[in-house]
Order: sequence, then C-alpha cells, then structure tokens
Amino acid sequence: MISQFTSSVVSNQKLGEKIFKLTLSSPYISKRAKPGNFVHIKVGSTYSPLLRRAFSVHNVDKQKGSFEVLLKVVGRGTGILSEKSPGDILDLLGPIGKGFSLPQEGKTVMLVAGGMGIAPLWFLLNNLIGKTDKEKLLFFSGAKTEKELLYCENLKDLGANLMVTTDDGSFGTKGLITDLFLKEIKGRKNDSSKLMVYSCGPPEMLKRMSEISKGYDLSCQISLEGNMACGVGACWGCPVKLENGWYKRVCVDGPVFDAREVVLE
Amino acid sequence: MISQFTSSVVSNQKLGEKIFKLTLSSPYISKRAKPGNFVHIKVGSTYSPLLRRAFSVHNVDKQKGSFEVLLKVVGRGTGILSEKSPGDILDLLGPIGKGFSLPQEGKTVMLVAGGMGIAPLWFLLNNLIGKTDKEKLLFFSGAKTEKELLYCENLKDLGANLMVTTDDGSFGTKGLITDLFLKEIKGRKNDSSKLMVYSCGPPEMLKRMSEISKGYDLSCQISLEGNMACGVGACWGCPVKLENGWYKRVCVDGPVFDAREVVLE
Amino acid sequence: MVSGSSHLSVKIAGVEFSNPVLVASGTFGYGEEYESLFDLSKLGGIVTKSITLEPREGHPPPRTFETSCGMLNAIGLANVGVERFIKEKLPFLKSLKTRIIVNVAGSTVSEYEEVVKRLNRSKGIDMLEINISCPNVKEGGIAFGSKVKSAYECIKAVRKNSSYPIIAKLSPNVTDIVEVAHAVKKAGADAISLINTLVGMAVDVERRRPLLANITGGLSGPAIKPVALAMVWKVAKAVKVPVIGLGGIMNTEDALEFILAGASMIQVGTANFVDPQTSIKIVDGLSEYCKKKGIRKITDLVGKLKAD
Amino acid sequence: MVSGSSHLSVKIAGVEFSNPVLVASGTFGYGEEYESLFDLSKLGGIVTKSITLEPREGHPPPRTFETSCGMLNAIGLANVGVERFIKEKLPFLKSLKTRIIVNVAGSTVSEYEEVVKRLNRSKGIDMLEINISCPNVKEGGIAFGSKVKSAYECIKAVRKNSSYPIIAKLSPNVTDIVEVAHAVKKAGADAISLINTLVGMAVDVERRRPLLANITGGLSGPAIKPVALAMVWKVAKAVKVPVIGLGGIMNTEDALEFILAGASMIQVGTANFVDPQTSIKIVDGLSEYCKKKGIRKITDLVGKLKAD
Ligand SMILES: Cc1cc2nc3c(=O)[nH]c(=O)nc-3n(C[C@H](O)[C@H](O)[C@H](O)COP(=O)(O)OP(=O)(O)OC[C@H]3O[C@@H](n4cnc5c(N)ncnc54)[C@H](O)[C@@H]3O)c2cc1C
Ligand SMILES: Cc1cc2nc3c(=O)[nH]c(=O)nc-3n(C[C@H](O)[C@H](O)[C@H](O)COP(=O)(O)OP(=O)(O)OC[C@H]3O[C@@H](n4cnc5c(N)ncnc54)[C@H](O)[C@@H]3O)c2cc1C
Ligand SMILES: Cc1cc2nc3c(=O)[nH]c(=O)nc-3n(C[C@H](O)[C@H](O)[C@H](O)COP(=O)(O)O)c2cc1C
Ligand SMILES: Cc1cc2nc3c(=O)[nH]c(=O)nc-3n(C[C@H](O)[C@H](O)[C@H](O)COP(=O)(O)O)c2cc1C
Ligand code: FES
Ligand code: FES
Repeated sequence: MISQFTSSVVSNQKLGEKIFKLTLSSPYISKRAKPGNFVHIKVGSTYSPLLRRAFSVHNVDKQKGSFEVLLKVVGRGTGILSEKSPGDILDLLGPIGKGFSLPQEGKTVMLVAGGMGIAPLWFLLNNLIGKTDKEKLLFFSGAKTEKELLYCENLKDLGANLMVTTDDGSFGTKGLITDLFLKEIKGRKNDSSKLMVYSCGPPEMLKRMSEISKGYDLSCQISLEGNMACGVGACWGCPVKLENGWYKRVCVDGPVFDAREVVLE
Repeated sequence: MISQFTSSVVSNQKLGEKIFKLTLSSPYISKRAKPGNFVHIKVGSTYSPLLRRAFSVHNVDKQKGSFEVLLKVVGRGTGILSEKSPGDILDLLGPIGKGFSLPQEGKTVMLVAGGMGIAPLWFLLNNLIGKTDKEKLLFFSGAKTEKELLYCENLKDLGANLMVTTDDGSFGTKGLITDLFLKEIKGRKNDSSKLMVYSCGPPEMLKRMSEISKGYDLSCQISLEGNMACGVGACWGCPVKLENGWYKRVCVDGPVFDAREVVLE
Repeated sequence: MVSGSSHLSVKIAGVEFSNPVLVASGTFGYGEEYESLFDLSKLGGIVTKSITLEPREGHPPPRTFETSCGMLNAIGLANVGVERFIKEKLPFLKSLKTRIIVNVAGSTVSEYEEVVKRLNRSKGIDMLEINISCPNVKEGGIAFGSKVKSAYECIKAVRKNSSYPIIAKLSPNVTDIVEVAHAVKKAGADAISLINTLVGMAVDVERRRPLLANITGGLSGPAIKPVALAMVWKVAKAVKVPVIGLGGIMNTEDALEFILAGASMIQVGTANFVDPQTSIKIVDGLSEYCKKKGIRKITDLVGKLKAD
Repeated sequence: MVSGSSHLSVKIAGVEFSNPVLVASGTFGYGEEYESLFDLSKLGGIVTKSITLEPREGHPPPRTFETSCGMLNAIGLANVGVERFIKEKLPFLKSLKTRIIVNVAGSTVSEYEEVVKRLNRSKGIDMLEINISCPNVKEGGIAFGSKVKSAYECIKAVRKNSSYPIIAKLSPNVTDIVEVAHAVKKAGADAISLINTLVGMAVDVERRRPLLANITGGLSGPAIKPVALAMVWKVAKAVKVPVIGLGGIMNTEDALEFILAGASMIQVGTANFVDPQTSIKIVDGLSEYCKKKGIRKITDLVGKLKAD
C-alpha cells in the first residue's frame, strides 16, 4: 500500500562520477518494499523543480529500518538530491508499483543491467542470493565505460556469475550488454523455457531486450521508466503501449512488465 | 557606475531573530559604495525566486575589500540568503542609486531609523563619526520590541546621542520613533534650517517623516524601498510619486529622496 | 451526508458542500488511487477524470513534461468510458462521504448528450462538470469551448438533458473569457469553473523533437496561477453565477486569493501530484484562517477583494 | 555596420542582423541603462521601451510583483514620448553598433500613425515593432490587437505610413493566434514577434487588495515559455512570415527551442532583470552550439523541429 511519509537521510555516499547512494531511514519501506518497487521523492520545497522524482528501491536493511536509493545526477532534481546531508528530511511516497515476480524453483536466473539499471536488480539479486543455486545465477552488467560500472567487486564477492561489457572496451567485453546476453541465449536456445530473465537499463537497451524476449519467447521482466507526474496511478501520464494496442501505467501497473507484452519505441 | 560581479560570502552572523549580517568580499563595492547605495543580489540559480533582491550597503571595510549587508528574513529570498555560508558565491549588481548627500558643516544631524531602517543609516553614521561634532549628532532608533533593536551598545560606544523607542515600551520610551523625533523638532522649531535629517524605515514611518518634513520644511533625506525588477533604471517598475504628479524611479533616481519632494501612500 | 453547520460549508446550485475544496478533474483519477493516502471524506468533493462515451486509450507517450513551476500534459482523455465508469468506478466514489462531480467530455455535442443521459440513470452523483476545452477537429484544432457559439450550444444541449446541476468548465485560451462565461450562463450553466490548462509546448533541443508526442499540451501548476486569478476575478465581477476557481493552487494562501477574487469554491489540481495532502491541508488551513480572523463563514470572504 | 559573414547573422525584411538575439521592449529601457554592464554592440539589436505620442507617467505603484517562475508588470507604458525619445534617447542608441528597433504604442490608430510619421524623419532606426497589445477602453479592456479586425486596421495604417520595415508584436491573450497572424501579415507586417505578456493578477491576502495598483498586469518570465513556444510553432507553421520568438527565454537552450519551433530571431525580456548578461551569453552560446554541432548557419535550424 502506498503511503506518504517523511524520511531522514542516514548517509549520502558518492560512488562514482555523478553517482550517489542515499540511505534513507524508513522502517515502513524497509519492511514493505519488494524488488522492483520505487519511491517518489519530493526534491525540495520550492516549485522548481515542481514534481516528485522516482527512484527504484536499491536495497533495504530491515534491521536498521532503512533503505537505499542509487541515483545518477542527470538534471536539477537529481542534482539537489545528490547534495543532501545526513539528517536532512525528505517527503516520500512509497512503496510504489508491482515488483518483480520471483523465479520459480529450478529455473536459471539471468539479471541484465545497463548502467543505472543495476539499481533495482541489485535489490533483486540480494533477495535471490541463498535461494538460487549460484551456478544458475548469471549477472550481466553493461556500462559505457569502466568508470560507470558499479559493484563489480561486490558482485564477484556475492558469487554471482558476472559478465561485463563496456561500450568502449575499457573493461570486460567491448560492446553492448544485450549482445553478450543474446549470445548466451543463443547457446541455450533449447532450454529457453527454463530461463527467467530480469532486466533494467536505458530505453534503447530495454527495447532490445523486449525484441530478444519476443524472438525467443523468453520469460523476461523489465523495469521501465517514464515521465511520472502523480506516481500513484491517477494521472495516466506514464503510459506504456501494450501489444494489444492499449496502454498500461508504468507507475502502478508496472514499473515491471513482461518484455513480451509491451511495445517500446 | 553599476557593475555586475560575483562576490564570496566572508561571514554570516545572526544578530537577532530573523536578522542576519552578511559580510561579502568585494573590493569594488568597498571602494565605490556611498551611504544610501544598495546592491541587487541574485539569490540562487533556480527560477524561483526569480528576481534579484535589493539590500542597502550596511557598511564597508576598504582595507579588507569587503562590505556588509543587514538582512531580515521576510520571505523566500531573504530566507535563502540567511542560510549562506562562508565561501558561497553570489552574483551581484552594484553599487546602485543616489546615496545620501552628506551634511554641510555646522549643521545638526539627526538620523532616524525604524527597524531594519538602521541598515543604510549605520553606514552613514560611520561616515559622519569624526567629521561631525558629537553633540550635533543625534540618533533616533525605534523598533517594535527590545528584541528588534540593533546596535544600541555600539551606538553608545560611538558616542552618538541615542534616543530609543519601542512600540511596546520594552526598551527606551514607549511609542513611535517619529513621535519622539517630532517632539525634538518642535523644541527646535526656530533653527529647523540648521538641521539635516536622514531617515529609513518601514513605509508608514517614512510617510510620517515626509509629512513632518513638509510641515516644518525640514531638509530630510529618506531612503525608500519598492518592488524592484531590474534595479538599474530600465523597467520603470519601482516608481515613487512626486509632488509634481510625475514619477521617479526608486532604484536609480533614489533610493534616497528629499522627503518634501515625494508623495507616499 | 454532509453537515451544513460548519463555517466552511458552501452551497452552490442547490448542492451543499462541507467545505469549498474540490480536487480537479484528471489529477485525482477516480478517487480510489488516493484512497490509501488520506481520508477522502474530508474533501468538499471529488471531480472525476473526464468521462467520454467510449473508453479512450489516450495519446502516445510522452504525455507529461515538467516546465518552470508548471507541467505540460497531453493525456488525451484516457478514460474507461461512461459504462465502465458507472459499473467499476462510481460505486467506490458513492461509498465516500463527499460530493461527487462527474466531469464529462466529448468530441461532438451529441456525445456529451449521450454521456449525460447515461449518467442521469445513476444515483450518487451530485453534479456534472462539463469540460468544453477539448480541441476540436472541425474548428481547426481550437478547443470546443473557445468559441462563444459552440460553448453555448454544448452547454445548452447538456442542460436540456441533465438531471444534475451543471458546471461549465472553461478554457483560458480565449480572447474574452467574460463573453464565454456570459454565453454558458445563458445556456443554463449553474456554475462556472475556470481555468482549464493553457496551451503550451516544450522542445527537446538535443533530439529536435517536441517533448510531448502530441506536440502541444496543457500547462498547469503554479506558473499559471496569475492567469487563473485574473480570469476568476473578471468573470466573478461580470457574471452572476457561482465561480469555482482553479489553476496553480498549492496552499491555503493561494486558495484565499481565489476566494477573495470571487471564487465560491476552489479546486486543487497539479498540487495533488506534488503533495497528495494539499487539498486537506487547505481545508484545515481555511478553517484555521477563519478562526484566527474571526470569520464566521468562509462564504463571507467570496469576492471581498478591495479593488477600486 | 553589421558584418554579414558570421554563422549567426540573419536577415529579415531586408535588414541584416549580426546575430538573432534582441532584447525585448520594456525590459531594456532605452539601452543606456545597461551600458555599464556589457558591450551593447554584441547584441543583434535593441528593441526600445514602447514609445507613445505624448510622454506617459504610467500606472501608480506597485507596478511589479514576482510570481512563481515569473513576474507581473503594469508599468502603464511609462515613457518619454516620441519627441523626447528622438531628441534625448535616440542619439545614444544610434551610436551603438547594433540594430535599433523602435517599439511603438498608442491608444488609437491615429496615435500610432502619428508616432510612426515622426519616427520616419529620424535616421538610425532599422525597424519598428508595433505593440498592439495595449488594453483599449473602446473594446471593453480587451487589448487592441486581440481582435482580428482592429489588429488588421492598426497594422495596415502603420504600414501605409512607415518608411521602415515593421514587426507586428502580438498579444497571446487570444483564442486563435494564427488568425491574428494571418491578419497582420495581410495588413503588411514584414515580421511578427510573439508573445507579449499574458494577462494575470495576484492578491495580497492580508490586505485583501490586488498586489498591483492596476489590479491586473502582464505575466512574463520562464512560467510562460511553454505558451510562447506553442504560439511561435503554430504561427511559423501556418503563416509565411519571419517570426521573432520571445517569452521566458533564459538561456541558450531556451533560445534554440524557439528557433527549432520556427523563430528566425529571439528576444530576451525578463531574463535581463535576472542576469543582465543573459542576451550576450545566448549569443556566445548559439555560436558555440553551431560550432560544436557543425552547423554552418544558425538560420539552417529555423523551424527544424521534427514534428510529424
Ligand atoms: C520507476 C522509475 C524508477 C527510477 N529509478 C531510478 C533510480 O533508481 N536511479 C536513478 O538515478 N534514476 C531513476 N529513475 C530516473 C529518475 O527518476 C530521473 O533521472 C529523474 O527524475 C531526473 O530528474 P532531474 O530533475 O534530475 O532531471 P530533469 O531535469 O527532470 O531532466 C534531465 C534529463 O533527464 C531526463 N529525464 C527526466 N525524467 C526522466 C525519467 N523519469 N526517466 C528518464 N529520464 C528522465 C530528461 O529528459 C532530461 O534529459 C527512475 C525513474 C522511474 C520512472
Ligand atoms: C533599495 C532597497 C534597499 C533595501 N535594503 C534592505 C536591507 O538593507 N535589509 C533588508 O533586510 N531588506 C532590505 N530591503 C528589502 C528587501 O529587498 C526585501 O525584504 C526582500 O526583497 C524580500 O525578499 P523575499 O524573497 O524574502 O520576500 P518575498 O517572498 O518576496 O516577500 C515577502 C514579504 O516581503 C514583502 N516584500 C517583498 N519585496 C519587498 C521589498 N522590496 N520591500 C519591502 N517589502 C517587500 C512582500 O510584500 C511580502 O510581504 C531593501 C529594499 C530596497 C528596494
Ligand atoms: C495530468 C492532467 C490531466 C488533466 N485532465 C483533465 C481532464 O480530463 N478534464 C478536465 O476538465 N481537466 C483536466 N485537467 C485540467 C485540470 O483539471 C485543471 O483545470 C488544470 O490543471 C489547472 O489546475 P492546476 O494548475 O491546479 O492543475 C488535467 C490536468 C492535468 C495536470
Ligand atoms: C517590466 C516589463 C515591461 C514591458 N514593457 C513592454 C512595452 O513597453 N512594450 C512591449 O511591447 N512589451 C513590453 N513588455 C513585454 C516584453 O517585451 C515581452 O514581450 C514579455 O515580457 C515576454 O517576454 P519575457 O518572458 O522574456 O519577458 C514588458 C515586459 C516587462 C516584464
Ligand atoms: S505517473 Fe500518474 S498514472 Fe503513472
Ligand atoms: S527596478 Fe527597474 S526601474 Fe527601478
């Protein structure tokens, strides 16, 4: 159930160029949020920026009653948030949306992250560790350059089978993460029904993931973004087109959708 | 000549409830500003607040190349400025306006400040000390309550003849500073031509000062305020009505006017 | 249902509201979306998303874009259509202890008529708000309600068919709002709400494309408040009809500005997105204001602007 | 005077400008007020405060009020009148190496004609901009240029009398801006500038009074940019006439939005108050943008919005 509450900043850690990890205190979110949910944050008290900004829940700490948000500075709102200090108070709506459906037992799980797409997948991964056989857990992580790659060490420590690409080849395989993923899928053509894929990343990447999923009839859940005004399903400002020609709302009908169900442009 | 420049905050001192003294580094202003001049400060980089905010030059330190601004938090702009820290950078226009004409020799000088009206008069006073006989220098300072009275100790140290009122009688004489001033003027009816009066304060007070000045044909220079858009004389958005029916611009034709010349409402 | 004793209660077109604060069409869905966030019964009333005859899927994305102190939207009247509205959405709304105003839209006068006829058969509706601001193909993309004649005809037809009191919701994209207000009053509108959004646009310089798929959209939020206030003031002064004011209302003070300018009631739109509790904060704020200032009835403030 | 070689140069109505950035009427006085702040010759041109036949003292204060991301003004055309303008203000403007556009206003068509006739006798003026957005008593307070017929007549009369190319500056407070644009084009306007301010208002709740002595005023600044862009786009698409875009332009990106939407030139208004250097920052910004993107002439970008 979506709730509105204030939350104080526990810490703000700079992880890379323009990338920050905010830890926010909220027993409510830490208990209720599921991987794939997001929070809608009021950035400040002036009318500029006016609307809230959406961020995936990046991880939760039920003991401490806190959760994390991974954010990249792309404009004014994220810029202001990146300057928050411990003790600052934020107004939040959350948890919002339908999260990822967890994999059935025995399935091979592939997580495919592009850039900041790692934000919700990290939370998902942390939920899977211990429940899924390590050899059946593959993590694909792509970024533009080495500098934008996050958590490579942590991912290895967690024991996930890590596959990495960078656009410029500065780390891992040179190329797009979707190409590496497709190669892997082609190799497993015959047991594609035993796969469960989860993905998040920039629009072009998710479009490609949707095409691949449709082509191989993969069970693939993608977490979408979109301009969000209300964030609670009221304004119909965040539609995603479905194969049947109608729209669903990214905020409350998603943000996680079956990649075969949606039409991305 | 009005110039545009950036200036860094040297210090920000809280002087009372909602009252702050900002010291800003600016060799330009410290050298050029005259008592009665003001600066037009860009409060932030968002469009809300949009326009600059005007503040009298409160004092200058030519040695250090800095100047002071005394500000009272009344809304968003002053609120943001009151939170500035040493090292913060501000965009300024200044010095702006016609300042006070200094008194001719031998005249008795009266400074009449209401509330924050002390801001420009303090700068003026500092310029007069040493040039004007102490017994010929009277400082009238009025405020709502004792808490809003500024610089009483400093004024005494400077040796000014200090007369104080508060609306509630919590300090000095109970009543309005203009009443105390009027009493003094009545006692000096016969040598009103030997007086030079300078005043700044809230609109109702300056209106009364203007009436008194007209009634006794006093040489009285008042520093006005008004909603300012450009601050450089271009928009004609800050008019003050003259006795002749026309308008002058508060920003560049003032903010200091002869109290007998203007029609205040 | 709604007690009339409070100092905030207000009556327009025979309908009594517990307070003058409504939530605006299109910004509050069908009410249910905000149920978990506060007690909806505290509202003066809820205005539904515009309902059309058939379900509409709406415009392709992007449908919204944030601008300086405002936002653009081109939702394209996405809604479930009148039949599903009555079956699936109205029961929840009826269950609330607040007034329900159904906002009606259409592409032709007969579509408006048909929607209204179907709503007539439903219980639990208190008023209709007629959105005559939809761009019309026949008029060259100019909104239906922007021309005096078509505004008059639309409201006239709705009035004839409606068993409910009707509010005509006017478009601000007109040369003379007073002229349009006079026309809809003459056509039988029981009240007038204004303003709907201003036509606006934003450009993605990098991609050299409009930022809305529909190219233009409606501008709302604090940016447009001065425009809304001026129109409310002009209409309230010139036309003897209750005015409902909206456009950029974010807090109690904004609401009071509209009331002083002549609005009998106000609506909260975009502010619901910024802070879902805006509307009830305003209800509380108005109540406090009345107490502090010794105002017996909020209606005593309507149009009390000293403008001479 | 103005070199035509630069990638930023633009020619409209036979007049060549070194770059497409003008400063807007009423926000830049007579130029001299900004002299100490930057080299005015870097501007594409200066549009003067509106000049009327007689000097005008303007409205009583308060004349301005800040709103969310915008400001209201009701200056009331305070200006020195055409005679004193020619004698006292024009010589300074002439001395600058930039284009001078004199903005003309009046209460009647014959007042416009008379001002234009007197300006004809002066050298050093490059164009006239005709402000037909002044509220007119005869039309019930609706601006002069908001009705197609009066806009046509005013521009027609001015065209007949002017020895300079003329720009018709349109009011955005109309139902159909394209209709007005067609009319003034037909009346002989060599270019169209839009938009002037939106009618707006603000209320002092404490004192229960309007915050402008004139009650209503004109809304400008970033708040209105989306409205301005939509109008520029519509007019540029529909009418074959050079369009000069303005309304809330604060930086290079805003300027590019207008250019892509169809504006051949742009004007900087309220932004001059926020940062007097806005206009020349935009000149530099456009130049940099062209270099970075390999654009040979800024005019290649005009109307290049992909909107299909
Ligand atoms: C469900 C959801 C989950 C998200 N999770 C995360 C997350 O975990 N971490 C994170 O860093 N970001 C996330 N985002 C994106 C984040 O909301 C945007 O980056 C943010 O709103 C931009 O705000 P801004 O004011 O900084 O940028 P603006 O000044 O508003 O815009 C700057 C640029 O970003 C683009 N932009 C604006 N809004 C969005 C948007 N919603 N999505 C993509 N681009 C946008 C604009 O087109 C522009 O180019 C998520 C978005 C959604 C909808
Ligand atoms: C020449 C000049 C010199 C000034 N010197 C000083 C000074 O030395 N110290 C100081 O504290 N203030 C000074 N002021 C006033 C100061 O500019 C305003 O207090 C400030 O602009 C308010 O900005 P805000 O955003 O905080 O308030 P806003 O949010 O803009 O307004 C809050 C309240 O203040 C009122 N207000 C807004 N602008 C003004 C204004 N220009 N004058 C008076 N009331 C206003 C509003 O009506 C409102 O009630 C001076 C003003 C002028 C014109
Ligand atoms: C996302 C969105 C959707 C809207 N949909 C409708 C609608 O369906 N029908 C209608 O009459 N008005 C609609 N409006 C207009 C609002 O009801 C309101 O008139 C306008 O937004 C101005 O008020 P505001 O500034 O408080 O939002 C919509 C506004 C927004 C922001
Ligand atoms: C204080 C002020 C005075 C103005 N005076 C005039 C004027 O005399 N004549 C005119 O045609 N436009 C006048 N305008 C309108 C501007 O030229 C411009 O059309 C409008 O402000 C929109 O642009 P902006 O948002 O960039 O300011 C004035 C605007 C302001 C803010
Ligand atoms: S953001 Fe409003 S419905 Fe999704
Ligand atoms: S503030 Fe613009 S002329 Fe004074």
